[in-house]
Amino acid sequence: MSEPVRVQTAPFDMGAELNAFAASVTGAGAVVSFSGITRDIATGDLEVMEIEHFPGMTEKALAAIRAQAMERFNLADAMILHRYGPLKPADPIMMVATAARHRGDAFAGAEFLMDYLKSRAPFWKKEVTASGAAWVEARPEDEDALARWTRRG
Amino acid sequence: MSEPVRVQTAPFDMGAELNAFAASVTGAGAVVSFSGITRDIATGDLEVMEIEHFPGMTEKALAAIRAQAMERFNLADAMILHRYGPLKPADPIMMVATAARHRGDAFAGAEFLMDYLKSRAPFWKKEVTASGAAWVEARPEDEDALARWTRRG
Amino acid sequence: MKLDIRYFAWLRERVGTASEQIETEAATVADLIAELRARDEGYAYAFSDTGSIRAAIDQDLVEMDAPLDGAREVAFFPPMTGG
Amino acid sequence: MKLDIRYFAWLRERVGTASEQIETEAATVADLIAELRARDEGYAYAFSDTGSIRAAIDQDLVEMDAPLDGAREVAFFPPMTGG
Repeated sequence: MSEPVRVQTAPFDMGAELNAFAASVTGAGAVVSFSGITRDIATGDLEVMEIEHFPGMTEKALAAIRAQAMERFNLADAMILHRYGPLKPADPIMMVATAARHRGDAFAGAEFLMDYLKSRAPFWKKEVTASGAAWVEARPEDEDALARWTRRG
Repeated sequence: MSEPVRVQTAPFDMGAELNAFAASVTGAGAVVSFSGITRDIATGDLEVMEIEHFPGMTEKALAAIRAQAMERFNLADAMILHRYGPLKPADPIMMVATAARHRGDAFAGAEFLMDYLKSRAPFWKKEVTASGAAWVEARPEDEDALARWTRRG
Repeated sequence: MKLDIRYFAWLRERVGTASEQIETEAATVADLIAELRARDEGYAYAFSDTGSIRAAIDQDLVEMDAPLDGAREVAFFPPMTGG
Repeated sequence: MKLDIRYFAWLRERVGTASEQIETEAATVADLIAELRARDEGYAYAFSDTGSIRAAIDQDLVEMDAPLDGAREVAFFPPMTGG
């Protein structure tokens, strides 16, 4: 099986990743994947999306988030893959996948991974257009999304 | 783009399906997939999972569920693929995929599709072991899962 | 009125046929079930637990009190187990 | 005590360096921020909106009142925007 947590500059093939993940899992009937794709911005002139991260802390944070999700949602397996460096519009940025006996757990596990990853893993996006560069601002909705997991405790 | 609703006996490659789906979508940063895989049963001797369906009604029901999900969750696209006939343990049974601008909609859309498909699309599973065959019983949890979507209405 | 009746999954196995054409004056799906149940022991057994039976008129899921007026086909089956 | 300080994203750009080593007696992360802010206009600007600043001690996210006791490295950065 490939490493369950990967942080890399190289592009990845989300379909191949999904297949490899599903093939490595036994006894779990439900597999959920989430893929994040670089969206163009409102002005339509995104040239590059640069992703900065904190080497070392990133891997540590992702491994911790994965371990939490595995236990909390009784997952058979979970994987997280996140790119950094310069990405082009329509490039896949990242992916998570979860496997569980029941679909509710696989879905909840994947959402949990995404919500934590969005606001708790040290990645920062910068949008570069012909007219300049701007750091992407965190969305308050992402903090709200996190809050529901603590409420459910 | 491939047909957004497919009911077929042929196996499918979930990774290839995910890639084809993601490639056909523009402007949506979030892609969620769910794949259902034939699980072995508690006794560990599942030989075949037979899936019966109601040709005509199945396609109609899936198309209606997809249209509902597209509108309700503002999806950029959604696909449903479901096999019928004899399946072996570890065979992929079915798959849904959704694409949306925001991840919350992509997740909710996929869960909605699954919940409706589970209890409202005319498929029936039969587990065949060396000692006989038994129809899979509907789980009350699946009806409960549906209820939350009407509550949120 | 003439109606095509279809059966799926264990309902099909218990009734012993996948489809049949019948002549009925039943006003609703529930009336039709009562009529079928009265036929013989096989039908009585197949339709013994109405809580476990779902019905579709012309390929649309309906409730048990749905009128048969204008229906061409009625399908009976157990709760679905797709996905 | 000696501390390695690291900056990421716009905090790095505003401070003008990715890392530095400092000598400090600050007791908490908040104390350290106050100390850095007092240095010069660049730091004052970088740390002007503490609501937009996150901190990690030795690669673990911490709150602003976290003690620096035993810390080797403190990292400052804006709210994360991964995924």
